[in-house]
Amino acid sequence: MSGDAFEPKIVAYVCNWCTYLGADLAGTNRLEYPANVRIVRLPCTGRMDFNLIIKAFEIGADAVLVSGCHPGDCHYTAGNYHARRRWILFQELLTTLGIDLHRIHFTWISAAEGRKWQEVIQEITESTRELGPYMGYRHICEVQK
Amino acid sequence: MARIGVFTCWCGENIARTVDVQHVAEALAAEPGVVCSLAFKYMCSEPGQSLLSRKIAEERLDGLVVASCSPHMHLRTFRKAAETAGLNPYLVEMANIREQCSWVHHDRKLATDKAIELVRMSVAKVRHNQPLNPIRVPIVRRALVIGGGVAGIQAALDIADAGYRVVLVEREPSIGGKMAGLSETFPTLDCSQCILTPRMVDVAQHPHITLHTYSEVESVEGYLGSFRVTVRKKARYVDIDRCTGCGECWTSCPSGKNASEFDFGLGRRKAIYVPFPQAVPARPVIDAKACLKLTRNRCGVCLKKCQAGAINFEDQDQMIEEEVGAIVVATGYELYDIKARDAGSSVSGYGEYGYGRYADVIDSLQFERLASASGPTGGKIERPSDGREPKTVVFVSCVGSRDRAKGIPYCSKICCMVNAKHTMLYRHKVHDGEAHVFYMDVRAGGKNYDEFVRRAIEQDGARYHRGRVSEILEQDGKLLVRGIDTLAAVPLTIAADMVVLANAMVPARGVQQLAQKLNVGYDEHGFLSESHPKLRPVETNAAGVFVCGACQGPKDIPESVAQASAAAGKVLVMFARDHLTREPEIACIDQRSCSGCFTCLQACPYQAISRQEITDRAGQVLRYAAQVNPGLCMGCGTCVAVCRSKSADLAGFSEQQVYGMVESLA
Amino acid sequence: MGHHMDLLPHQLIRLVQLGQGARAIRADAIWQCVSCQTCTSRCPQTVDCAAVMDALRQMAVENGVAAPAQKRTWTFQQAFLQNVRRNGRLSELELIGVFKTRSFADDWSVPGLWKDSLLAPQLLRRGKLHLMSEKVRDRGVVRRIFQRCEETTAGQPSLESGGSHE
Amino acid sequence: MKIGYYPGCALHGSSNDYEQSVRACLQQLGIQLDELDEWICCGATAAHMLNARLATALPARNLALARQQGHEQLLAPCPMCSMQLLKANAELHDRRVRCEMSEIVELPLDASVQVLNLIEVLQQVSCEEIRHKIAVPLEGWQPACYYGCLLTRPPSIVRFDDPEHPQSMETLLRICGAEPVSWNSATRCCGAGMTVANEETVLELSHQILADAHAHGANCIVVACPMCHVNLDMKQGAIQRRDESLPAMPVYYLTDLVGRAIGLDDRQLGIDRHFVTVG
Amino acid sequence: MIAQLRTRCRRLLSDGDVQVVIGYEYCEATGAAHPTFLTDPAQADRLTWNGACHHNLVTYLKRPEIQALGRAAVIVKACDERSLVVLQRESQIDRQRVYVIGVTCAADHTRDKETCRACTTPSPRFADEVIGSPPASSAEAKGADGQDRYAQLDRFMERSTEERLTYWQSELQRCTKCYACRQACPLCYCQRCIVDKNQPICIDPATTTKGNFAWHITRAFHLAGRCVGCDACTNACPAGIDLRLLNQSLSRAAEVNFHFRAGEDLDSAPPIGTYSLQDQESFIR
Repeated sequence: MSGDAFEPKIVAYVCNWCTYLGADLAGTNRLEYPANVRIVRLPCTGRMDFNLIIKAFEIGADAVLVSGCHPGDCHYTAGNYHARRRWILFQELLTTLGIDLHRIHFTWISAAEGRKWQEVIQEITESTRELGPYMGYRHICEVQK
Repeated sequence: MARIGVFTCWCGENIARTVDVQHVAEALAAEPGVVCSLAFKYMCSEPGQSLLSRKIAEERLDGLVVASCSPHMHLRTFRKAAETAGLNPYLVEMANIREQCSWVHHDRKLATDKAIELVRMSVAKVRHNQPLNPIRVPIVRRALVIGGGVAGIQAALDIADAGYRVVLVEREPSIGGKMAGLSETFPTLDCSQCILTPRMVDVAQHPHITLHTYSEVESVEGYLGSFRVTVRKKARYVDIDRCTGCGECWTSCPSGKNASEFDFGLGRRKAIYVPFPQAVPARPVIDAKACLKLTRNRCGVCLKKCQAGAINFEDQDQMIEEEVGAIVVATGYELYDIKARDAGSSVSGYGEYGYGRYADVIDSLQFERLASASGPTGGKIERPSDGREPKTVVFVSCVGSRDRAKGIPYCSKICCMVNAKHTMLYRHKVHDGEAHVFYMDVRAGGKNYDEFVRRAIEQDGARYHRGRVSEILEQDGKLLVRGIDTLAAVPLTIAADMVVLANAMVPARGVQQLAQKLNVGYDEHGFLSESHPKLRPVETNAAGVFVCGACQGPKDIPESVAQASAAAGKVLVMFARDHLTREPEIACIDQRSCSGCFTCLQACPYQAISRQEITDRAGQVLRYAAQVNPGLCMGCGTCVAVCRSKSADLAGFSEQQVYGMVESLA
Repeated sequence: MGHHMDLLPHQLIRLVQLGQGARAIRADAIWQCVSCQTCTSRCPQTVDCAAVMDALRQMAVENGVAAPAQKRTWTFQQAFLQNVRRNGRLSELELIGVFKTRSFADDWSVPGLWKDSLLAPQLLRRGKLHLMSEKVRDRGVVRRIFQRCEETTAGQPSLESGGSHE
Repeated sequence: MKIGYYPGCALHGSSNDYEQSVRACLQQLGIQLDELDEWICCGATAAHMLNARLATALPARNLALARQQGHEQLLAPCPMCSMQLLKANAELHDRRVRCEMSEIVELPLDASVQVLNLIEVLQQVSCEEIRHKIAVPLEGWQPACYYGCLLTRPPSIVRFDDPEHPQSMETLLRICGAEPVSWNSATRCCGAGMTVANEETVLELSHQILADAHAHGANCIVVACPMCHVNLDMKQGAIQRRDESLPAMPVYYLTDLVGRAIGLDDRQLGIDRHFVTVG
Repeated sequence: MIAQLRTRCRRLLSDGDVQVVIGYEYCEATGAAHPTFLTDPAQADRLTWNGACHHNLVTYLKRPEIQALGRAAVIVKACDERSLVVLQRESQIDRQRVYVIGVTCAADHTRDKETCRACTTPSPRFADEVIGSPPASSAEAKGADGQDRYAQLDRFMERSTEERLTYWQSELQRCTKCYACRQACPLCYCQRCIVDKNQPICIDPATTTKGNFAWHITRAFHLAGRCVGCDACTNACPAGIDLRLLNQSLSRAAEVNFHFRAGEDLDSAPPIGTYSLQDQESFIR
């Protein structure tokens, strides 16, 4: 990767018990992937507040990933189900606002899916590279009146 | 101003190869609040840890970030190290620059830059860490066992024999469960009651066991170490303390036409009855639906006959409170009900087998009663329809089991052995009788199990046909069993006198509701979920609640007993500690700003949130606010996400900490 | 029907699973099957056996290996479809006629030819026999539907994947 | 009540006595039949035996017509037809199939039309209504209710009654005062479409059914299917020729008995056109 | 009808059943109807009721100064009543402490409001008493088809993603963070609003586009599955920002995905804080 080419900033909110361990597994198996992702470890996707997605864009993220346990695997039995519900609604709001949903990714990645973690990060990084910097939200953050 | 120490680990070459650790250390030294930033070869090693504690003392650190491997790997290690050095362990954070950086990137520059950002995030987080103390939970050294079948009995006796008090709750009027009704048991053919009833008596006489029969668990509150359980003692109309069990009442009771639950409808019982002679307690109960006194206010013979004055028609359900520290669930199984129709569909299982329409088509538990010496026929094999001795009996395996179409994909595990046993029992009693078995596969894994099946075939001449029964028809007093022998590839029609269906094993009715009260998960079939199939087979995800026996999955007697002892063992491990500790990283609610919408209460997966009155000095209720029960909260943070006023927060992952991390990426 | 079949339904399914559909489609059994759907509704593995039978029959005819002994059955079904193709609705008299002559051409059995013909007058007497057959007005569309369905065999199972497990 | 009506070839052919019976009976119960214009054959056994897509396309065409002609409900008294229609309907839920098929049948398609068999239509008339319409209670009638194959099978498609132990006809006839017998062959196959092609099969299967009905003390058989009627009624002579011991067993359409109960006579119902007649 | 309303309220006050009546009053100056708060039976004649009575009076129940007066009687239209149901469901009002007088909307209440035209419930269902009877025609007059409730939203959603973003940028730039939307909303009742929380600062309090986006996203999402579509926020906004669109997109999502409509009844569980195993997750990889 050359320095001047655009490199997206990706913020990943992941749950401690499935996806975080999945990412660890990717490491243990030395599965290489782009260095663009910054992981924020949360106990559970149930803790994942929608404001955090906005916050990520405010600090200039070009894409956001939210990832947790597969349905039925939640360490806290139901956190991911609660999260899933909120995402369904939140996406709707963002669509209406004209926020580009290609910038937001939701996945279930288990502690055993190191490979999936690698693939997901590779794909998100690639697609975001193609989309380019998220000028849409950067404008919002810059434009003063 | 914070005094944070940052320790970047080489992890030998593991990190240092791709991340310029020295550079990371220097970069972080410039961070506000960071008073010392070092790189070291092995932070987890003894010298690494002593470096840590030395710096804590020298630099009077109030926050620590170790940039090395995954927190799942060593967070505990470093928190311990901090604790020994006199720093609150929860002021330690890690930055994962190995699994999530050096091991997955090759470009040294990129990896180093990322590492720096990751460590910055952790620094930003640790700025807001609060010292926390593990929550100490006292233990009530008293166990509740739910279900008085063989598993429940075993668990109760094991715990009680260890010297702890046990409360045993059984739904039926007597303990004993399904096993008490069995005739003989495979693979040894020893009499079921002969081996079970002594243990039932042990339970009754054990000084440490409180027995609540004809009772059900109404509600469960509290948490690991101290549960508050409400037990509903159903109205029995007989004072079992006064009653002497003389039998005057049931011998004189005029209403004798009632189907006996214990004999699965094959036998009759009085309106006041003891389910079976060896029942524990050996005290009668009045069937309110059948009793003439209770239904039509006539009769009352038993009342007159009873010398002990134990009969009480005014009896009411009573609620009993029990304090326990651990709970063992052993609610067992029942047979898949062919006649039951699942909501919406008009289809009931196996209409083609005529169960419920043809009197002589029975299920395997009914056959057990026919074969049992204490059964309705005194152990003679007779057809329910006309009492004649059946000369040809067909046993059908996998009725429900392994039948995806009927929604039961699993194997019930015991039926193959049960069928083999039944053919033996039948042939031993009816020497000139024919026993046929239709099976899909014979699954006889277990000590002396396959030998047992071979014996049924080779010595006792059971005729095994590999294939399913397609339908059962009634024609002039015979049951035409139409099926196929797939090995011979010939359709068969057997004119039988009786058919025995080996129905699938399903969890006892009501177990789901119980599971919800206990916060224990269950699968789509209603079997309770253990927390790890291999390594935590009797634990559940609800701390302090254990499972054993067929409520967790199809099992035979030996397995149930073994699992029961395992569960008892786990309870004793708990009771051996002088107190329990729980992670302090849990939610709390700022009641000053809580607006009391109680969305959190609804969302909490652990019912850890309750309403609390907010009163003024005069004790006047001003409003209601949410409150977290630290004993129940597991720290998932769902409440934080749904709280609109952001009054809920989660220690260890507080809003301040998380926002701090994200903002550090700006 | 089982006891008449040269290969029993479960054997047919097994052959298909083993990739030996070629043997299955030569069986008499697939033509003896009366499509009563009992197998489908009782299969514990939710295999749609009846549908498999249909698939086998189609392949048998396409590959021209339909059991000779059962020719009567499939010639009848073919005649049936051609009849519908022509009229849009079934003209029984026409069908019987065509079918008789064809099967006669196959087996030269005179009794076969006259069989049932005694029924004709009785049917007539009961007003159950229509000499004038009923036709739909727009027969063009019917023909086109047939053509379209015949030209493409997409979505039709191949010998290997004959089984249809839901 | 007005309802779409798909007669199918049989009811306009040799089984027109069935149509007569259905029309008469339903009329008496206040149900108007509105025949589908330009309906075509459902393809029956032949289609699903020989050409899967045809087996969907032919019924689909009819469903499309029904939709076009504004029928929400469509009665198909012939179980073969109703099953074929229902099967097509089920497949039309798949968007891909829907698009493909609407091209083939040259009409827009959806899965909105509700296909009903004869019994379902009778069930729409409340028991109360039937009860008070009853003129001649069917005392002494002990019918063996014969469902055959396609009324209840395959259950996943037809979703009607219990495929192994259906009782809906029994319920209706009890209302009419009859005492249906319980027997073994209610859902056995009579040989269905094999009537001409493979008579052997038909004679054998139908014989078992007739014999079983006698064995269980039935004095008539009730069907709701033209093919079953042909095989049990028209073919009964041939069956008896092989087995003299087999006494005559009248075979009625469901609507024959219900019709009688609500005061229609044999002529109106076309019962006089059956082959087997007693008394 | 108005006469009946006045006598009833006079009665309630004089009998001491309630200490304050929240109703509508005709205002000479503006020629419009305004909220009014009566504590004295003599004032009852000031009450009015007509098609111009837009305000959702339920909003005032949350005000401490009103609560201080004692038991209140409030006049509600069928649409306002929905917010009452939500408040009760969220244990914000003690139903015993409020006397609810339902008023029916006449067909001649020809109001320009889209919500009125799409309204399907002409008369309140949970009120302690209902004054006036709905004209038989009203249901049809108001076009019983709930779908066209979203006609305006549909039109808006026809724009491209970029167009929508630019639209909101220009709209929200005008926001002055006066929080009238919050004050007017019957369901914004937090003791301490999230924007007033400063540790951490979830929402930039500055009136920059950034801060305004953060605020309006939060405001709208905090009403997810709760907003009853009374449009009080939109009507209150001095900058004339059409907040309705945001609320509607969420209401519709709740209806489509969870068959839930806020304020419909007291029993059905709201979408947030609950879940179903069947919830769709096509968007989750």
